[in-house]
This record gives sequence, C-alpha cells and structure tokens, in this order.
Amino acid sequence: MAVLELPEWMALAPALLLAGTALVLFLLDSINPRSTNRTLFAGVAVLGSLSSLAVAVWFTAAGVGATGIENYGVIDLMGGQFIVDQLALYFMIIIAIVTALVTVASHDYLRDHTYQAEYYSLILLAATGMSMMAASNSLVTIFIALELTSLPSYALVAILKDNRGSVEAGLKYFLIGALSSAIFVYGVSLVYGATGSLQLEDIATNLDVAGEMGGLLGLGILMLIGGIAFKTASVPFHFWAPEAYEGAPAPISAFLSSASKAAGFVLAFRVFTTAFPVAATTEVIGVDWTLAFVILAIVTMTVGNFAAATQENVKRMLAYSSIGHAGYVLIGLAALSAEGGELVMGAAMMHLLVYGFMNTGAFLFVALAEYWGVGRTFEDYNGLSKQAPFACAAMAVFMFSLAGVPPFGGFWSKYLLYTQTINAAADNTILLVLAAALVVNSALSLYYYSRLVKALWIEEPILERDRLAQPTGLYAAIIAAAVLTVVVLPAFGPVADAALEAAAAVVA
Amino acid sequence: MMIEALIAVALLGALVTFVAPNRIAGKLAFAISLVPAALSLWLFAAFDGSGNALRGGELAFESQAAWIEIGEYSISWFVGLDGISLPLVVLTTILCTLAIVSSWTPIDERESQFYGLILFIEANLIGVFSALDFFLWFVFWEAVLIPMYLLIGIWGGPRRKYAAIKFFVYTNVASLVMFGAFIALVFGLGDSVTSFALPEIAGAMLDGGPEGFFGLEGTTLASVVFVAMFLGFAVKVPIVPFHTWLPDAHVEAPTPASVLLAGVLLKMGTYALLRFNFTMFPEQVEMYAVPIAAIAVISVIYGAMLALAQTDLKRIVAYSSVSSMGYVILGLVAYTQFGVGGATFQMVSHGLISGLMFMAVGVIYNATHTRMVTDMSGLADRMPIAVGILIAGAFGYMGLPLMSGFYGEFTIFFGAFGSDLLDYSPLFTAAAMFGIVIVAGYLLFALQRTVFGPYRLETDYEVGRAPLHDIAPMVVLLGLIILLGVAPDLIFDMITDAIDPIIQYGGDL
Amino acid sequence: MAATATGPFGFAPAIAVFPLVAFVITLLFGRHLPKKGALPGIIATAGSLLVSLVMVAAVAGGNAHHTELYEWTAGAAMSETGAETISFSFGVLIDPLSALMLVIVSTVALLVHVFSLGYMNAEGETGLPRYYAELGLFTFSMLAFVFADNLLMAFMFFELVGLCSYLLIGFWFRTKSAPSAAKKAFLVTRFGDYFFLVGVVAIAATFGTVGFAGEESFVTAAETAIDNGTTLFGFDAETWVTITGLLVLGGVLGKSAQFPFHTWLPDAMEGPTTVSALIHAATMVAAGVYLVARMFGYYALSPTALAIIAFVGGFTALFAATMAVVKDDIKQVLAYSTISQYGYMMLGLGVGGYVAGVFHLMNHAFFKALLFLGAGAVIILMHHEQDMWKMGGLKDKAPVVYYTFLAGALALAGIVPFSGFWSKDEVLFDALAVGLEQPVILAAYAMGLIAVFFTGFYTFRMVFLTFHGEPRSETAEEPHAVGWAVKVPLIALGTLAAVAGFANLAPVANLLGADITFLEFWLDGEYGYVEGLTYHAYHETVAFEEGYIGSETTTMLLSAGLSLGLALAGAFTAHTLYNVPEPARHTRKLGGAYRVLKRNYYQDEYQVWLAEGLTLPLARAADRFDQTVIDGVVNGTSRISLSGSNAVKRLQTGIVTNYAALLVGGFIGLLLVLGYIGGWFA
Amino acid sequence: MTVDVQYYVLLSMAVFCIGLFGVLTRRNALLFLMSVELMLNAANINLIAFAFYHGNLTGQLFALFTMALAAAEVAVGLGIILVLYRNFRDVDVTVPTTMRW
Repeated sequence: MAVLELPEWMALAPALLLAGTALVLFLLDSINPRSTNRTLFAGVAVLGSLSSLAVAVWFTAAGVGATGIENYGVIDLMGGQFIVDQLALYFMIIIAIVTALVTVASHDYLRDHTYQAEYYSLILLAATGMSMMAASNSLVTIFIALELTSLPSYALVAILKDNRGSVEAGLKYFLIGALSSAIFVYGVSLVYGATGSLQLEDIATNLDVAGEMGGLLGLGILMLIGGIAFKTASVPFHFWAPEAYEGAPAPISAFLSSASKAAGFVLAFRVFTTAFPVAATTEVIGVDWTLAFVILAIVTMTVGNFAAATQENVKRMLAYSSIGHAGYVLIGLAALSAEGGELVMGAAMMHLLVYGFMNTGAFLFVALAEYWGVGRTFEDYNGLSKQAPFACAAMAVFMFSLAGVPPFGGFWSKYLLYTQTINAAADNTILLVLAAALVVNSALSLYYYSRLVKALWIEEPILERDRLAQPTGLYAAIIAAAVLTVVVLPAFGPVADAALEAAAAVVA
Repeated sequence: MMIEALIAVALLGALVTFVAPNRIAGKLAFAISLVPAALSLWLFAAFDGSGNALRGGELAFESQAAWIEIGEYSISWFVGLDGISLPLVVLTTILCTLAIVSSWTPIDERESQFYGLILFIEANLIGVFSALDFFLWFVFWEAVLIPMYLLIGIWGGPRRKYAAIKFFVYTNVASLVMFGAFIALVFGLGDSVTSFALPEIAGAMLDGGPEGFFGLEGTTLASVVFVAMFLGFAVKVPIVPFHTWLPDAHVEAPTPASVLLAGVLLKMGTYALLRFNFTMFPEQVEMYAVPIAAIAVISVIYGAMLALAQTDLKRIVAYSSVSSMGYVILGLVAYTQFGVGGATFQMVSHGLISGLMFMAVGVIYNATHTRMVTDMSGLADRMPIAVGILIAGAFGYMGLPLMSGFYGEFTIFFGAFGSDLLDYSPLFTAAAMFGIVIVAGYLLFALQRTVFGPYRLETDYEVGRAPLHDIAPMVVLLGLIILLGVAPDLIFDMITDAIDPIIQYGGDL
Repeated sequence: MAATATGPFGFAPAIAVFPLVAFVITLLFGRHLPKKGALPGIIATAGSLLVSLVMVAAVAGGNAHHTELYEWTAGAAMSETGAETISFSFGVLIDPLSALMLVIVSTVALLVHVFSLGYMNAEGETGLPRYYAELGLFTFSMLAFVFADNLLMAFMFFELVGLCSYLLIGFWFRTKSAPSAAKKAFLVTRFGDYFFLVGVVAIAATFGTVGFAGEESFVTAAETAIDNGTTLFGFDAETWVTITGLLVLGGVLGKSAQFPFHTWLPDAMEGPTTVSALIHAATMVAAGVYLVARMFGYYALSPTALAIIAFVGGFTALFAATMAVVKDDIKQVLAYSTISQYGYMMLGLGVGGYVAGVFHLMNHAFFKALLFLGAGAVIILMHHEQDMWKMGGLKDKAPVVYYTFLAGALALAGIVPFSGFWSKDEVLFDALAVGLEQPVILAAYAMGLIAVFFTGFYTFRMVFLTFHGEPRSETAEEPHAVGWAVKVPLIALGTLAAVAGFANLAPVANLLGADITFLEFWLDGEYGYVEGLTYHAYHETVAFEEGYIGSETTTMLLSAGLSLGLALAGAFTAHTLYNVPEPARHTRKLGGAYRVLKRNYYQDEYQVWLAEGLTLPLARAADRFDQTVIDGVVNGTSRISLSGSNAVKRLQTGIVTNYAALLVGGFIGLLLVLGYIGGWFA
Repeated sequence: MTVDVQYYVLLSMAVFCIGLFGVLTRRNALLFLMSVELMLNAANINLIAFAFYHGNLTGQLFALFTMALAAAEVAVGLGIILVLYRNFRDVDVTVPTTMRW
C-alpha cells in the first residue's frame, strides 16, 4: 500500500492540507486584496477540506493506526508530541466533512461580504487547529492546537463587524474563552507539577510518583476538564454557546457547534484515557474522575434540553439543543470506568459523526433562512414548506434525526448510546441515572424539535412572502447533509466499526 | 426477498408520489399501492410457513443479512413471516389501498405529500409486522410516528397541532421505556445471546432466562422488564389509563389517517404484546395474569362507557376501539389456543371493522360537514347506501354473527372462559362480555339520532349521495368482514398454527 | 333412529337458502322487479313451505335427520369434562319438533308475504324493496335457527333474527317513534342475549360441545357429569347446569318478551302490522320458547331451572293480561296478549309439559298471526287508524275480516273447540298436576288460571269495540276496501285457528281412551325421532312427580272446566260492558289501578331510568373523570416541564460577568464534591 | 538558598485568585483582559517553578509558548474590543445584552 512510501510526517497530511489551503488563501488575498471573487475562495477552501477528507479516509482505509499484520500501527511524531491513530483519523474525517459543508454553504451566505479571503482562511485555520487537536498527544501541542482553534473562532464569530449581535457574541465567546483557557493552562501547570511531564503517556507512567501531590493533580485534572468543557460547550462552561451560536453567522455556528465540539471531545477522549487511566488515577487522587463527567453529563443534557424547549428563536433553540447533545456525548466519558465503557465511548463517537451531518445541516438551514431574510423566530418560519418544500423536508430530516427518530442516522447513534449505557450500567449502577436522564431529555427534545417541524410544515404563514431564491451552494450543502443523514442509517455498519476501533485505539 | 420487494415498492412509491404533481398524486398512489396489495395477497396464497417465528417455526419468505456489529452483539436485517404476521401484513396493504381511495374526496390540498406519507407509513407498517430483529423492528416501529404526526398535523381538524404533538411525544416516550427494558433484558441474558434476533432471545428466555442484571435476580429482572414493556406497549394499544392520546388523535386526524390509525397502528401494540410479552415471558404472564385481565376488563367497560358519553361520531368510534382492544388483551392473557388465536383474529377483524366505520363516518362528514350526533337527523333519507353500510359496520362492531367481529369476540370469550392460567377466568370473561351490551347501546343511540328520524340538517348546500369511489372501499371492507365471519378458518388456521408453540409453555394445550 | 342425509333430507338446507336468495335478489334488483320485490319472497317462502312439508312427511315416514353441513371453526380447548378439542359447526337437525316448527314458520311467512301485497303495496309505501329484502333475511335466519343442530348456531341466527326485527320495526325510519322502538327492542333483547352468550360460552367451555343431539351433545355430557358427580368450575354438576341453563334462559326471556324483558314488544308495534304478525307474534318471539323446547333435555336436568321457568311464565301470563285490559290501540292489546300467551307456553314447558308447551306454541302461532293480520285488515279499513274507540260496527262492512278475526279471538280466549282452548287447557292441567306437589308451581298455575279470565275479557273487549256497536268515526262509516291478498291469508289462518286444536285432544282422548293425541305421538317418537329428544325421554329426566285430585280424569275435567268457565266469564263481562251501541270507557271503575295498568306497572319507566337516568350520567361522569384526571395528568406533565424550561433558561442573563461568576461557581461546586470525596482538603 | 516549591505554588495560586477576582468584578473589557493575563502568568509561575523542581525544561518551554499565545489572544481580544466600542460606544462588558434567555 502506498502509505509506506510516504515520510512519517505525512501522517499529519489531513491537518497540513488544511493549513496549506489557509496559506494559499492568504496568498491569493495578498495578490489581489480587493478581490471578492467568492467562487474562487470558496472553491479553494472546499477543495482543501475535501482533499483533507479524502486523505483521512484513505489513511483509515489503508489501515494507518489500525493494529494487525497488514496494517501500519500507530504512527507517532516528534517524540510522541503528535500521534496518528484511528481516533485521530476518525475525528479528522468529521472535521473535514463539516468544514467542507460549511465552506460550500458560505459561498452564498457571504455573497455581499468584503473580507472573503480572511473568512475562509480563518475557517481553515480553525479547522487545522481542530485536526491538530485530534492528533496532538501532549499537553503542549494540545494547548497550542486549542488556541489555534479558538483565536480564529473568536474572529469568525465577530466577523460581521457592524452587526451588534455578532460583536456581542464575539465578545462573550472571547471573554469566556480566555477565562477557560487560563483555567486550562493553570490545570496543565498543576498536572505538570504533579507528574513532571506533559506528554500524555509519560504522565500516565509518572502518576505513581505524584503520590503526595494527589490534591494538586486532582485540581489540575478538574481544570483540564474545565478547559475541555469550554470547547465542548458543557455546563458550567457553556454560557458562551447560546449567544455565540445565535449571534455568529449561521455557517460559523454550524462550524463551531459541530466541528469545534467534536474536536473538544477528541481531546477529552485522548487525554483522559491516555494520561489518566481511571484505576491508576483513582489511587492517586482518591476519587474516580468519571464521577465529574457523570455530574456534568446529567446537568448539561438537562440544562440544554430544558432551556431549548421554550425558545422562540430557532437558532438559539439549536444552540441549546447542541448543549444538550454535548451532554449525551459526555456519557461516553462518564461510563469509562465501567466495564464496556469503550463501547459507550464508541457510541458517543458515532453520535459525534452523525451529529456532524445533522446539526450542521440544521444550522445551514438557518443560514438559508437568514439568506432569505424571513426572520429568526418559529413564527417567522411558519409555512415555509409551501415555498421551499425540499429545504424544509431536509430540515424535517435534521430535526427528526436530532430527536433520534428513525429512519435517520440520529436514531442509531442515540439509541446505541442508550443501549451501551444500559449495558455499562450493569457494572456501574449510577449510569442508570444517566440512562433515565437520557430518556427524559430526549422526550423533551422530541417536543421542541417537532415544534420546528410543526412551524415549517403545519402552520400557515403569518404574512405573505414573495418567492424565495434557491442559492445553489446552500441548497447543495443542505441537501448533501440531509442525504448523508438518511443514508447513514442503512450504511451504519462501517461507521460503527470505525468508531469502535477508534475507541479501542485509546482505551487499552 | 418478497418482503423487501413489498417494502421497497412502497418506499419508492412514496418518493415518486412526493414529487408528483398534486392532481395525479391520488390516482398514482392508488396505482402504486395496488402492487403491494397484490404482492401480499400472493404471499398469502404462497404462504409455506409453519409454527411460530420466535419458537423455531418454519418462516416464510425469510431473509437475513448482517448489518451492524457492536461489541459481542450483532444487529441484522432479519425479516420473515409466520401465521401471526402474515394476516396483519395483508390487512395493512389492503387497508392502505382502500384508505388512499377513500381520501380522494376529503383531501384537497398538498395531495402529493399526503399520499407520499401514506405510502411511507405503509412501508413501515409492513416492516413492523415482518421484522424479526429487535433493532430493525424498532426502526420501523418508530418510523411510523413521523408520517402519522404529519398526517394528523397537516390535514387534521382544528386541534390538530395539539393532537399531533401529544400522539408523537406520548407514544415515543412509551417506546423509550420499552426499549430500555428490553435492552436490559438482552444484556441480562448474558453470553447466551450474541445478537438482537428475536428468535434467539426468545429461545434464551426459555432455557434459563436472564442471569440477572444490575444487582437484580434473574427472575426479578424478567418481571421488571415484563412490566416495563407491558406499560410501553399499553400506550400504543392503548390500554386504560394510557389511552387519552387516542381520542384526540382520532378526532383530529383526517379520515384516511384515522382508518390507518385504528386499523393498523393500534394493532402494532397488541402485536408487539403478543410477540414480546406473551411469547417470551410465559412465567410472568402467569404471574401477572389477574391484574392484566383486570386492566383488560376495565378497558372494555370504561372505554365503552366513555363512548356512551360522546356526541362526536369519530370520538364514539375512537373510544370503542379502546374497548375492543380490551377484548384482545383478555384473549391474550387467557393463554389458550382460542384466546390468543381469537385475539390475533380480532386484531385483523377490528382493523377491518373500525376502518369501515371511520370511512363511513368520513363519507357522512364529507356530505354534511359535521360529525356531531346532535347536529344531524334522518340522513338515511339522503344517502341511503352510505348509511346502510354505516349500519352494517355498526352491527359488525356489535359482534353480529356471520361478521368477523363476532368470531373474534366469541373465540376470545370462549378461550378466556375456560382458561386454566387465569384465575376467576369465568368472572373476568362474563364481566368483559358485558361490553357487547354497552357497545350496542351507544352505537344504536348514535344511529337513531343521526341516520334515522325526520331529515333535519341546517346546511346551505345539498346533501346528496356519496360518489362511487367513496362507497367502493367500504363495500370491499364489508365483503371482507362477512367473508371472514363466515369462513374464519381462512386465517384462523394459520394463526393457531403459529399460536400453539407459544402457549405450550404455561398455557393449556 | 336418525337416518343420515339420504333421500328428501338432502334438501333440508334449501328451506333456509330459498329466502336467502330472495333476500339477495331483492336487495340488488328489488326496485326493478314487479311488485317491488314481493314476488321473490313469495316464491321463496312457498318453496320453503313445500320443502318443510316434505320434511314432515319424511319424519312421519319414520326418519329423522342430523348432519353437519359446514365446520365453522375447530381447535384445541381443554373442557371441564375432559374433552381435548372442540368444533363449532353449522348443521341440520330435522326431528319432529323442528319439522313442525319449520312448517309453522314457513306457512306464516308465506301468508304474511301475500298479505303484504295488500297491506304494503296497495298503500303505495316507499322503500318496499328494503321491506321485502329484510323479510327475506328474516325468514332465512328464522328457518336456519329452527333447524340449527347446536347451541352456537342457534345463537348466531337468534342474533340475526334480532337484527331483522330491529330493521323491520324501524322500517318507517322517518318517524321519530319507530327508530326509538327499534332501538329499544334490540337493546332489551340484547341484554337478554348477553346472558345467553355467557351461557353458550360456559356450556362450550364446560362440556367441550354445543351440539343439541346425539352422543356428543352437551345434554348427554351434562347427564353423565351429574351421574358421576363431577365438579364443574367449582360447583357440583347440577348447580352448574342450573346456572348455565338460567344464563341461556336470559336470551329466551328477552326474545319471548317474558318479564322483566317484555317491555320492548308493545313498542315493537311501531313496525308495519305485517311485521308484527310475522315476527312479533308468530315466529321470532316464539324463538325463545322454541329454544327451551329444543334443549328441553338440558333443563329437564335441573328442577330449579324448570320451576323458575314455570313461575316466570305464569307470572308473565297474568301480568301482561292485566295490562292488555286497558289498552285502546288494537295492536297494543294484541301485543300484551302475545306476551301473556308466551307466558303460558313457558309455564307449560316449566312444569315438564313439553307437548303442551309446543302445542300451544303451534296454535298461538296461527291464531295470533291471524289476529294481527286481521288487525292489519282493520287498519286498512280504517285508513291507518288504530284506536279502537274510533272504530265500531265494522262487522257488517267487512264480514270476512270479522269472522276470521272472531275465530282468532275465540282461539285466543280459549273457548271450546277452538285451538287455543285445547292447548291452554293442557298447559294448565300439567301445571296443576305438578302444582299439587310443588307449591311454587301451584302459585304459577294460579296466576295462569286468573289470567284466563283477563284474556277472555280483553279479547272480547277488543272484538266488540272494533266490530260491534255503531261506527264511532266517519272512516268507520265507509271503510276502505280490502283485496284478495288480504282475505286469502285471513281465511287460511282462520281455518287453522279453528281446527289446529284437534292435533292433540288430550282430554277427549282421556275420556274416550282413544289414541287421538297425535301431536304427543309425533313428539314422542312414534314416527321418526332422534335419540334422547323425545317426550318420554324428557319425562323420565324431569324430577317432578305429579299429583291428582281424585283421579287423573277428574283433575283434567276440573281444570278444563275451570279455565273454560273463567274464559267465558271474561268474555261475558266484556259483552255486558262493551257490546252495546255506544260503549263507554269504564276506567273509572278501576280507580287507581287504572293509572298503574295504563303505565304498564311503570316497567318502561324504570328501564328507561336504568338507561338514561343511571347509565348515561355514569358515562358522563366517567368522561369528565377521563378529561380532567387522566388526561390532566398527561397535560400536567408537559405543562410542568415547560415551566421548568422557562426557569432554566433564565440562567442565561445575558451579562457576561454573571456568566463568569456562574462558571466559577459551578467549577468550585464540582471541585468541592470531588475534593470532598477524594479527600484533597485533608 | 532555595525556596520550597509549595511557596511558589501558593504565590501562583494567589496571583491566579487575584486574576479571577478581577475577572469577576471588573466591568471594563481591558481590565478583564488584564485579569486573564494575570491568571495565565500564575500558570507560568507554576510551570517554571515545577520545571526547576523536576529538573526538566519542559515546563519552561511551555511557559514560553503560553506567553506567545497570551499575546496572540490579547491581539484578537483588542480587535474584538475595538469593534465592541464601535458598536456599543462603550467597553463595558456588561452593556451588550441584546441576547439573553
């Protein structure tokens, strides 16, 4: 297989391709700063993200990171600062897909926007950071990748400089982000203090020497959790999310709520499985850290779903729902200490993948609505299906899929998560509470998701609208996302395998 | 691959219809729906299965393909028919075709979407009755909700939004509970099962049952799961006191949706009860026989009493469905060949009869634009044929001999009366049987007020005879009802053949 | 012994099939046929009559017939008596009883069809195809019920007959009263049928068979069970037989309009008079009594059941007769007399007088059909006026009607030598004979005896008011003419009413010692019969012993004289009161009793109250409970969660420093929890 | 003479808490930023102290990265504060509350 001939650093190709594309965009911009040739920029960005996707898929197929005779095993670079395994590739794929969808959609969304190139290059830089997060294997690289993701995101959220909403969103995102990263870094310093290392495997090996500094280490771990909770928009670090998602341009909301969340979770998965194996850590800090995630999961899904239930603004509802979904995924970490935990984590990863389609699609529909200028609330959406049946059908697909109703991809990920949680509950009964919370919340989510479907399909329009345009890019992205969401149901086998292998890669 | 063909035709048909222009959608959907109907009839003719699908019976048209591997467990595409599911599949395809025809008159906006959804629901219903892998079954089971939600919501009556969301959320919560319980059971069974294929699980339940799960004894777990699943299905059936979504949904839903709702969707619940609770848990059935029978009797009497208090024809029929489903539960818990067989027969029979009733009410509504018993009088004067059929349907509902309803009820009563498993079975049976008096009461009251007496209806338009394409489906249904009433063994033989393996354990055979 | 389907018996099903075909034809093409579809019915019933007569001949030829036509369903069912499987089927049982009944039914049906030509067609009714189709369906169900060979089949056609009764009573559905009467009729009988169905299910579940005849009949099974002292459903066999028997009796009381289920019959007179004649006098109402006779062997096993039957019968006879006294509507009088007469039959059967009961059933079928058709004729004469006080003096205007009606009246009143006398007398004699040993039966007998007086009275009150005296309205002055279609059936039935009694001249036979009790022989298996279904077979099982005053003959003469005397007394009273040019109402003489009688002892009131005063409010209460409590819980849940949602989203104040604070606060909370568990602060 | 590591930790914690206090109390965006810088530097103190304690350079190296990133963060932050001022005519972080609940 051709992977052999490549030099090792090429293993990071998916991330590097994204970075390269970003630079190309800068170059193009510096050649002609006045240019607003959006087709060119968007095209380049899409090309870049797609190529990164292709490479990542090719690596996975080729068996990079997979163990076994004809596979190439895990590739680690720079003395273990980076590592490319199934987990990394899996998330690189998610990120690349979301980036592609978002960039395609942005083509129309940004039609009369002056800073085309910056926009796309920022997106791609953020994407690069996320891919790096997926691959980074030491707290240093993790922190750098984190910031590489965050800083462009701040700018992107606030990119509509004359739109108060966008600016306010940017501000809040930035302030909370800065605070969280400060906490994260302090946590890093504490962990370093306790173990004397920043490289994840070494941390794990040095845990025993950290004996007397158990408290410090515990505090450090907690602070790391905080930093990650910020990225994944989990309670109590979620406060930025509703505003940021609501204020930001819709494609950016899609990007952050899907890709950025996924990246945050890959960090969590890697750090907490590699650096702090439950048993060993528990000996040192005297408490099973999964407990923290149990609490976070329950609180997060409850806050997210309940707050979403009575929103009037569609985008904000989606924002809260994405918090709720963060709560679902957190179960993957909460169950780690239990037997069969890797399956739960695998299910969580599946959910992140499917979520990548359906949530992105949902936000892109909001982008379409903003493009039409029909308004932001449920009432404004009333009866859209009369004018745009296909887009609305796609939106219905996203909503039902988010609610976990078959025949859409969301069903599998959600119910497999549910299933595996129950399975793990055999070993750790507290997870039953999680399962119960899952039931209650998904019932509630059903209510507000179907509320949007009701607005689109059942309600009569309040005021007469004239014909609605059909922007190619947005439509393409939305339909693509919808098709993926539907197709992934019958074709869920490979997804499940990939996710489970990815989980197996870190949970040894 | 026949079943796949059935489902595929319906699904593709749904897509085609969805994009077809509105004016041809109805006819197109009808043409498409004829294919599954014909196919299913062919399946009926060519049926070569024997025994029960979950008890190692000989499956007809079986096909299985690996789908998803998760942990040690494998999920697969696994479909097949036995004597219980085949009649229900045929019922589904036929009712869908007739429902499509019966909606030509009432549905006058967004036709293509409407008929697309009907075909979509048909595909899923076929799936529900033929799937033999838990996850596959659950996919179809849940997927039915979406089209029904939209059918009620878009084409429904004034309170349609409330009804639609209520139906959607209520039934879905029930499914979640049931799902969790069953999953716990599967994991509780331990290494003896490695897939979610129902036959395997049923087999494992027989030899040994669950080893226990999160600290519960095996038998305790089984009981907990049994109860949880029973509650989950009770909402779908529905059984008192989980029935309140039904009247709302029925009253608001457009006629064809009501036909499918009462005709097939309610049967999903009883079918699932039979497949899961009453097949996999013989011991628990015996343990909980008396309470379940009590609930059944309450459903019968209470539902009938509620129907007696209604003045909206659709509400009357809706509540009487609750009542009829009570009979089915009684038959199931009797756990005798006639009891369970009669219950299964009653599923089909009630599907036909309630479908007929809703169609007749719909036809009257099309003509009079009202369903209120108090608003109309002497309709027989203006629309004799439709009214004649309505009366026939009503008597079918009352269990008139030589119509399928009587056979279903009689066999249930007979099977329940002599049941060894159920204590005080004669008392329960006699109590439930009193339903046949109340049902006569409210139906005859309704008939007397609406179709008889001097013609009186405040309308500014002419109330005339119903068009042929409204009458035809009802005639077909009536024919089937009488056919099954005179020659029940057409399906009863295959049903009992599939029932016997179930009731060998615990039941008396 | 029973010969299997050979020779003429092969045609037995045709008896029922003819009317069924007529029903289908009339239903589909009725409006295109001449006479609005009357002809198919007439032809079919004629055919049925013919075949029935063939059956009688065949039975007389010493054969009987019992065969299964079609197995409805079969399956495994463990019965109390150990049968492993059960089969429900449709079969034909032609024995003396059913053959006789077939003839009766098809005769009356034929005559009524003919009469309808004069009664319905001539009056230019609309919806006649419906009328004739329903008549056909009725005839089919009734005949099939008669030759049913098992209890379930009997029940099924019993129900179908009820349906037809409902439809025919409601024939004039554009009126308000007819539909309500139809509903009442069906509901009341349905209430009885509920018990009947429970009985059927119980018998099937107990004995594993529902057959009437042969070795595998439930009667035989019950006998063996009692002999072996088996316990059935926790009762000893005889008690259980009594219980099930009484359950089935519920259906009988409903259909035969016995107390307390008699209330529907008078209302049923809302239907066309022809229908009243066919269904609510001669045939359907007889179905109940016929059923008792059909499964008499079963009741014979339980003296209790028999005693109850007898008592209810006697009571109903008197009860209804008293009510008939004060009715002004000619059809109402007949309706109550019908109830009363069926009381006699029940009395007869209840005391083990199988022959007597059947005998009276036969006679009554003829003379009551006659009376109703006569009434129909009168109603034609009177341009659909039914109030007897508006009639009078029709004697001379319509002699045929008068004399035939008179024949019927004499039969009804039980005046020698008309048919009614013989059968009623035999019933009363049997009752007396048993009564002398059984006080309960004696009471029943007494009531039956008193009823004879009232019967005589109201019968002749009716005759006098209708035909004698001066016309009391101008329609009575020049009545509408009646055609042959009316007269022929009247004459035919009139003759029958007069002579039918000679089928069983028991007293005469006893006096002369001549073997002229033909009916008894007929039912006793002198000719063809089916094992176990014969008079003496029953007589052996019945546990009553009989006592006599002096010798049997004296007793017989005594009771005969007594009843005849009372009948004549009643007739005479009527004569004195009403057979005058200008009869007046004598209600004042009755005083308070009058209102009670007029209101039918408030029977309807309490039953209506049960339905509308009790059940309906109960239902409404249940509905309110359902809407508020049960549904309230559902909606309440959602309302609570939504308000919770409103609370939760207030967390998001929009002020970023609050966010920071909450964030830190949450973090510290987490820290405290884990730190406390982990003991970091130690 | 050497100072025990825990004193450094105490110092850094103190600085961190001061920064946190600032974050929670300051309404001026710039002061908010500075407070965050304080917290970051508290981390740096830790890192260097522990690097000395453990005798490896990883910590110091990481401290350098942190400073660089802090600078970048401030740059972006200032940009945002700029547009904030342009839109709200104020740099008070509690002013922008158009989106809530």
